[in-house]
Amino acid sequence: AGTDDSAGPGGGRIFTTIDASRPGLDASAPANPWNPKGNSFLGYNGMKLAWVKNDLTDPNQFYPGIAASWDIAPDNSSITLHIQPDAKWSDGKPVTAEDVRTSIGIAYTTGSTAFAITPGAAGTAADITIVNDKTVKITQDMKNPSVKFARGVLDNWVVPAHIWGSVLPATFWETLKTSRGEGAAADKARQEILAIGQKVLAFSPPKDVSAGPFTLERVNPGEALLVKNKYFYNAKNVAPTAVKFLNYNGNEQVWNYLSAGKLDYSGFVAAPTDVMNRIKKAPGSHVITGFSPVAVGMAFNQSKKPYDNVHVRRGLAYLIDRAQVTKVASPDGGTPSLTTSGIHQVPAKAWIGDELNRLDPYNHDVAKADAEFAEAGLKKQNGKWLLPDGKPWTVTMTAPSGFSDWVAAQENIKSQLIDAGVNAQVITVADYPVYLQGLSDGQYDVGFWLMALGPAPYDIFQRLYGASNGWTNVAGRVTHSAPGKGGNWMGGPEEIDVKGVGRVNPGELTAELNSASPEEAKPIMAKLAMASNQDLPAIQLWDYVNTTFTNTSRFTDWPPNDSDMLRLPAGVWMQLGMVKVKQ
Amino acid sequence: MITGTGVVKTYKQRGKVLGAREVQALRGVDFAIPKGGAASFIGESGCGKTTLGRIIAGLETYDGGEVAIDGVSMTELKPKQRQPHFRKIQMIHQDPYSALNPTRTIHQTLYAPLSLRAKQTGRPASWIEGRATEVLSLVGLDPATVLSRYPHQLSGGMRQRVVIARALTVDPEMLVADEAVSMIDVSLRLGILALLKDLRERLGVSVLFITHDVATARYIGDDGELYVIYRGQVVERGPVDTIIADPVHPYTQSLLSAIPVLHGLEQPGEHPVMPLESLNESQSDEGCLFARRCPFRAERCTTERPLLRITEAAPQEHACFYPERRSVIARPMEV
Amino acid sequence: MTKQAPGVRIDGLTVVYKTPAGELPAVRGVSLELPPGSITGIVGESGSGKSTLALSLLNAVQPPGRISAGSVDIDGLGDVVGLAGEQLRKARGRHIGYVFQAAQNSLNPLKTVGKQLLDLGRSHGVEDLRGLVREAKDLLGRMGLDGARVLDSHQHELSGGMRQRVGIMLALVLNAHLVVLDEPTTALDMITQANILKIVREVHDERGLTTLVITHDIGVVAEVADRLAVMYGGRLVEQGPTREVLASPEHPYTRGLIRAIPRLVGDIDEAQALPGRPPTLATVPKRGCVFRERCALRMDVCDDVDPEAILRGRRTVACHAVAVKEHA
Amino acid sequence: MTIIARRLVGHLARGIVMILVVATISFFIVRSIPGDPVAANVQKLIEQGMAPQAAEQATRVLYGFQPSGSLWHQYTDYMLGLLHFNLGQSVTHAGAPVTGVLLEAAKWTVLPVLAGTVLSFLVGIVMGVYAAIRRNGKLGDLLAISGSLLHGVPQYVLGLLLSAIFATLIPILPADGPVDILFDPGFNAGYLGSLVQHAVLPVATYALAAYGGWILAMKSSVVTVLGDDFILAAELRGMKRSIIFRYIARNAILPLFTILALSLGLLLGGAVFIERIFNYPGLGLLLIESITMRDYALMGGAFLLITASIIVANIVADLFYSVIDPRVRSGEEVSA
Amino acid sequence: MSVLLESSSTTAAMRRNFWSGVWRVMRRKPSRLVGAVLMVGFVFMGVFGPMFYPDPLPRDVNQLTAPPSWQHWLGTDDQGRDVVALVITGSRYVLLAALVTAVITVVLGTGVGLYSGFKRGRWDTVLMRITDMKLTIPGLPLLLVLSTVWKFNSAVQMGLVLGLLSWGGVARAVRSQTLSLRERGFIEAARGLGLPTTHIVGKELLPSMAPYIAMNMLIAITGGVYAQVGLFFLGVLPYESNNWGQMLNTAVFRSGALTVPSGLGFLLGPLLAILLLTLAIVLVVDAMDEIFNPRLREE
Ligand SMILES: Nc1ncnc2c1ncn2[C@@H]1O[C@H](COP(=O)(O)OP(=O)(O)OP(=O)(O)O)[C@@H](O)[C@H]1O
Ligand SMILES: Nc1ncnc2c1ncn2[C@@H]1O[C@H](COP(=O)(O)OP(=O)(O)OP(=O)(O)O)[C@@H](O)[C@H]1O
Ligand SMILES: [Mg+2]
Ligand SMILES: [Mg+2]
Ligand code: NI
Repeated sequence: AGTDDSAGPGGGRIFTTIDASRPGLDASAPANPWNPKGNSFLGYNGMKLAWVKNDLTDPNQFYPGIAASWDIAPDNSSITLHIQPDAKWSDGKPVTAEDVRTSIGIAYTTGSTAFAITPGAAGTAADITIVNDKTVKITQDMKNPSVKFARGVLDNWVVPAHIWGSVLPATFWETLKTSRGEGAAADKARQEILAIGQKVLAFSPPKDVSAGPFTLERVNPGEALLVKNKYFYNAKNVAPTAVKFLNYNGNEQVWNYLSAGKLDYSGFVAAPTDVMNRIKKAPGSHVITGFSPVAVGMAFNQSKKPYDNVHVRRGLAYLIDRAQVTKVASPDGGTPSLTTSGIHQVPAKAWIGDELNRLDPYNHDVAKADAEFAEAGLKKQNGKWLLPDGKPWTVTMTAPSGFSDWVAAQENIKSQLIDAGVNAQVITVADYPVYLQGLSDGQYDVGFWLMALGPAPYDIFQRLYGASNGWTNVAGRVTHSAPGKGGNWMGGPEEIDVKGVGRVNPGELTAELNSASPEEAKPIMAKLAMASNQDLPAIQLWDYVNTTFTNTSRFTDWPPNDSDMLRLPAGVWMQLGMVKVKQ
Repeated sequence: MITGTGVVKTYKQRGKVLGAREVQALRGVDFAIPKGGAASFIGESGCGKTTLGRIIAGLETYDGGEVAIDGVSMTELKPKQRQPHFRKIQMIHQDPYSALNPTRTIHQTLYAPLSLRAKQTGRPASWIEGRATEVLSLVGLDPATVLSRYPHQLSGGMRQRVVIARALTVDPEMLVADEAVSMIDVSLRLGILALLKDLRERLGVSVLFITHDVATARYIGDDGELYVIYRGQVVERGPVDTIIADPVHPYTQSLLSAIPVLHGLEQPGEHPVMPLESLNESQSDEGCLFARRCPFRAERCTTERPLLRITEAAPQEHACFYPERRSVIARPMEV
Repeated sequence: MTKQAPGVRIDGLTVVYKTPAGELPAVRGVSLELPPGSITGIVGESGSGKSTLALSLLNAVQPPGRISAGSVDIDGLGDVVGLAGEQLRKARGRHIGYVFQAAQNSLNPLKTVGKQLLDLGRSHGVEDLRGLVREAKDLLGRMGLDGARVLDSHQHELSGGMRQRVGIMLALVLNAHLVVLDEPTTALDMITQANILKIVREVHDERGLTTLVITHDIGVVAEVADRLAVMYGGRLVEQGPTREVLASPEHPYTRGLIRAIPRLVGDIDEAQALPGRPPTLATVPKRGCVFRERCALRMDVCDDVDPEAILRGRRTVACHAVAVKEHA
Repeated sequence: MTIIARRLVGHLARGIVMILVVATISFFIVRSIPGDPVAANVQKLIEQGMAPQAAEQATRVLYGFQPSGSLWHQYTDYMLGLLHFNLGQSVTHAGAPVTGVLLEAAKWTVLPVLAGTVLSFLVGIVMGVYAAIRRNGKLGDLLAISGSLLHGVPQYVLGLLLSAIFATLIPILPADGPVDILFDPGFNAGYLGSLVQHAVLPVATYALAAYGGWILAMKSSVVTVLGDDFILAAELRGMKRSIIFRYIARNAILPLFTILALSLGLLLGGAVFIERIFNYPGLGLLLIESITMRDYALMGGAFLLITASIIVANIVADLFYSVIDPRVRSGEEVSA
Repeated sequence: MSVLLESSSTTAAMRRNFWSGVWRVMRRKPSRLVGAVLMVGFVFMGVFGPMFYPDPLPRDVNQLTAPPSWQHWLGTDDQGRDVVALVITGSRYVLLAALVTAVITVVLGTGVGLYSGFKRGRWDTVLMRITDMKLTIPGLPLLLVLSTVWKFNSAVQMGLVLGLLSWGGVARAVRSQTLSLRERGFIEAARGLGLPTTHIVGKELLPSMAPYIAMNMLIAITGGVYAQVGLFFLGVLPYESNNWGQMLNTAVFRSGALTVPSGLGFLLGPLLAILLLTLAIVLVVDAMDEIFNPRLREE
């Protein structure tokens, strides 16, 4: 902000960045990683056991964090952690197994994938044992196992027990055990744990004590300053002496920072083409791209006519030029989806191999669209498509007004559809909470929906064949609720007759993925991909691209394109010894 | 005939918060103005003349006592029912500049009440135009030139005549003229006074004239009654000329003494009376209201309030324990 | 300290106002002499130019008006029309006291009278401010007020009569010997008016002033003034010793005016209103006698020739008819 | 003095009633907001890769800060809390008391608003006097028209223009928060300088937006006072120009002080745009954030604080008026 | 009858006088003429503007957020549509909502103010308390909070809500005008003559306040425009049709108009529209001020 960035504490290099996952710094928030506004910055002063690699298909690939190494049982039933031997807190105390156990206890109170007290959750831990001062073993509850167990364990914060221990009452572990049972006592125990969770969220350590490469020095509503932790185990390889986080409330501010060359690094922030070009023109500016395991789809409420008819959905798929949509809405943050298989195009090959080529790509083709519409019984009159009963048909798309790329995409689709004789309109709703409520209340005909969440195969398809489409998986048992009930707003059929496969229940298939090994998963993924591409519960529009902004004016040695650490923040890169001061 | 007995009016001035101040504007006033008669209220500023006039014209409510029009008591009637009675009494405002709506022509100004009147009396609409010309002629204006004008195109005297004409549209039995000439050029004042007197004589309209200039009161009619009002109380009441010639209340005497003497034409009265202090609303209400300012006050005056009555001292009613005739007014010089 | 009451000679004074219809005279060719130590009264109806004339005495005609011709020669000051800037400012207040037409509102509502008195003193470089305050209290006391209390009051705490007396005090406290009172009693009731007039008379005598009283009420002039001047349509139509003018008015307007005053005694029908209405700035005839429209003695010459003011003994009259009678 | 005290008591009583009413209104409005923040948070966590059940638990912990129970019960709790200045717990600022979050934000709103208002008030008043004196000239006309235009143009238009010019086209001024973190907070030149530098754009916008109103108000006030008799009277008494000027100024500014206090209150509410455009972390930004995050307690609190400050500004304005205007002081009604 | 005739002909003459007075006022400062022309332009734009363009507007996917050019005077938006066309087609929503706002503001404000000032007494107190309350609650924050509850689906609804929120000022002003007119003798005289309340209010009070109300209406229109454009700009409101505020929002927060000069045209479009509208109304109000000024009537 207008001052010489090289002058600062220690006189060394200050690394300037933003926290791309959270807009709006809160000067009064504690250095507490569980607090949603907490001034704990992932990879800088917020340390995790390990750092998840951005793998195309394997969710259990990590870079070491507090855990230097780990042994995962072949059946995923347990994981043994080995703490970095030299790891120390920023007050000089060593990081011990007790710290890890306390952190896991805290994770239980606030809920995390491996440490949840909700009965029936998949892939949760059953037991934590301290093997020795630097080793901890965690076993999975095999009643409802998940292939993501190791990830659920390693992807957790670690905080010093000597500071945070007080938030857990002495009887905590007893209570936890009780909560695993059934009946009133368990309910009460769970309530108690939730109450502790609230205390955890509000807990404010008097001073930030971190095992990460930096600790929080001070923060004001505009910026946060972190200084190097000299006790960090790899401190000598951490180049910056301090890190400055800039506040932002909207993307446009990040664009301004980037095009002024202010940021040394920023995570993905969507930007229109012109802005992107300007950012690229800033001295030293670089854009690194890589895999981002998300896609966006245009999802249908199949309880509403005519979207219950698969030919209507297919006709729309043929009509929409996805390349154009992507160009307008997310030119640098996405690539048009190749198929609408429900899988991101990058890992798709790895999952389903050559099957991919056999899927209909739904290339823009008006003739095919007309044929599909005709088959669905729609009628064309005066160049306008009408419903089978002759009533006018308007494709009404809804989006939350803050999601500008979705709105832009829908505007473009609207124009495309109108050009092709399908009346269309876009309605925005105030914000995401309203949007979600509207969706689950079945108010909208067509909405946008994130899908293909990688890398775990279950995550990929649960967006299409999970709770939103009627299937829930509690304690390993899959149940299906009728359209309009239990969060089922998509209202798809419970079974689909997939050409060349036969009738499948996609929800049950998806649930199987939860515990399937990669080899077991592949054929299931293929079936589901075919089912999605044929039945089209959603038209996959574009697959996101992870775009990272860096600047080489002050620091160099950034990861290359498609690196598997691109989705991790630069703080992690630094602790791993990357990122050097420019000579 | 309009009569009042013991009319009381108290203004509550609401303070912004808790404090409320009460102003006794009228403290039990009796009056009677016969059909075709005349009466004048005189008194210092703030003594309650306007308030009484407005009560008589039905524009203000009263808190006690009784007002009756042609024998009908107004107190028991609902506001809506009072209206037809009060129609008979029309007010002529002091300020002819604000008494006419600047956005309406004289024609429009007269048309509205006339059409109302036509409806009430079942006259045809054609009557209205004729009547408009008529009332204007009555007040000495030329209808042809005045009707289409806006008020700002008329002089003060003309406006006041229009105001009177407007009052005449509803066939009033009484006109209440509140300082009706004080804002009119000196040379024209007498014209308005003469007009009022003329209307009295020709139409039999009674006139209530409110003023602080005693001399003008004479010009409404020598058969008129004069009410001298002080702090909400009538202190002297009787035929105009009697009171002017022989006032007995010291307050009346002060008022008359204060009239400037036209040196060269007149010689001052022999015993002019000058009050001791100036009027102060917050003075105590005990005893005679005028006692503090009265040069002739005695012990009794500060403890007991004199009532309005006739004593052997004078033929007119007066509210003074020690009435005494004093020659206060200026007399024309004998040439 | 005591100065001689100054004499004032107004000569051929014309004051014009700029209006959309061009510059129109509100005061035209007025010549008037205020003898030292006298009280002169000017009467005239609304719009006849009285205030304008009064303001000219201080060279204080407000824009869009200006003095276009004539002079106002005051003893000890010279021709006021030629004064400007500091000289003029110092003359106001020090030499000429002015009591405002709407004296009711002539005080700063936010300051006490005392503070405004001090402001006045400082404006005129009075060093002995204590003395000034003493003088003010003295003056107020003589007018029947409690000086200390009044000086401590704000305008809204004073009654109309009190404000008027404060106005007079402020006009006199700097020892001015020429005092102009513009409508000193308008908006006051009879008793207060009588009081104020009495005070004016007394103060005038005590302090040896030259006083100019302006009013539309002949009664007021008759009560206090030694000399009387009658204005009509911006012209001075008649002037002379009060008693003489009242007893035998010569100008038809003066006569009409006196006849239009309601009287306490005598025959009611003797009083009569003047026909017609007073002119306004726009309707004042540009040529000829300003009064001719309402004049009973109108002659042909009145239409074209402005009657000159003719000195007759101690009186002047500007009327063709009177002149004719005189010569005849 | 007693009159001022009485006014104070009356105002306070009315102010408190008003605040209670507003609190009630805002409580019920906020409760009737559609959209399920709980579901939204669960979705968000799932989209970030958390297991659905874990996401539910995490959300439950987060929303445990929200009051529960029947609406009436919540309402009474809320009102009782209000008596202790307790506005509940924020969700986005998990567990932090709303009061604390608000106070932190309030200082960043109050400072620039105050600076901008005072600046525009001073400049506007001087220009207003000028416009009044020159009201028949070209310059006065120009001042008046530009004043009306500025008075008319909404804040965000000015803010956007200033931002486009000074932060984008010629980037000489920052638009990114209140102060540079590198400076130690405290009374040192660097910190204060940075504070001022960052405040330039928002303050300038406040000032520009308000300036038009001041010039117009001052002009008409001066014109009114100039027509008052006491000014001419003072002139005729030969008062010094400087004294007369003081008379005019004091009488003309007096009615503006009321507007000043009121506008301070209103500006607090209007801060939303400017803070959003210049990323100034004040109440307005907080309000928007609380709305998009469905942070009920925070939303209600921010709204209540803004309203309460307006009420307080009203009271202060009136009391101030009573102190400086002797007519009010002595109990006479003056229509301001 | 002759009198009637004469009176109506003089009314016509008065009217002619009025228009010539208007013309004189306009001519005295040419800027006012500009204001009037702009005003007419905006009305035309709101009423007929959208008819000149196809729905949907043509788009050029090769020119997204393009800078101004001969083809697109203010460039294009993020969908490749012409900004000028967007401003013109978007004006209908904005102006319609503002008009509804103004009408409601003025009707409600005048109604409440008149009633309160004319009836006095208890109702006056109650109404004024409510008005005070309304005036105290800050509009924008309330709108922000309300925006989460209400759906401003159409321009009319938008205007309705804004109108319901903004009548307080007018009510106060009209009340004080009514109170001061009440003190004028002619209202009292009308009451004394027994003229019905409808006459007094409709024929005596309202015409005297008409210019004032008209000016308030114009000012309320600008207020309506600002509020809704502001809300859309902040992005807290859903929208269904294109309008200036949503353009501003997209320009700033999506197209980077404050970051890249190429988007500046997109930003300037709605900004210019608002500025010109403000200017038009300021100038027209300035002219009205003089036209209805009694001083002028006296001439
Ligand atoms: N509306 C009112 N509210 C409160 N007090 C009032 C009101 N009207 C009159 N008063 C008070 O009642 C008293 C009598 O007033 P009123 O107007 O009747 O006097 P007046 O004799 O007509 O005086 P003036 O000669 O000045 O017209 C005064 O003290 C006045 O202050
Ligand atoms: N500022 C002005 N602009 C134009 N004309 C003016 C102005 N001031 C006064 N006049 C006109 O000059 C004439 C004389 O005004 P002046 O005030 O001297 O009259 P006056 O005799 O004092 O009347 P009044 O008794 O009403 O005070 C009037 O016709 C008046 O309309
Ligand atoms: Mg009266
Ligand atoms: Mg005068
Ligand atoms: Ni304003």
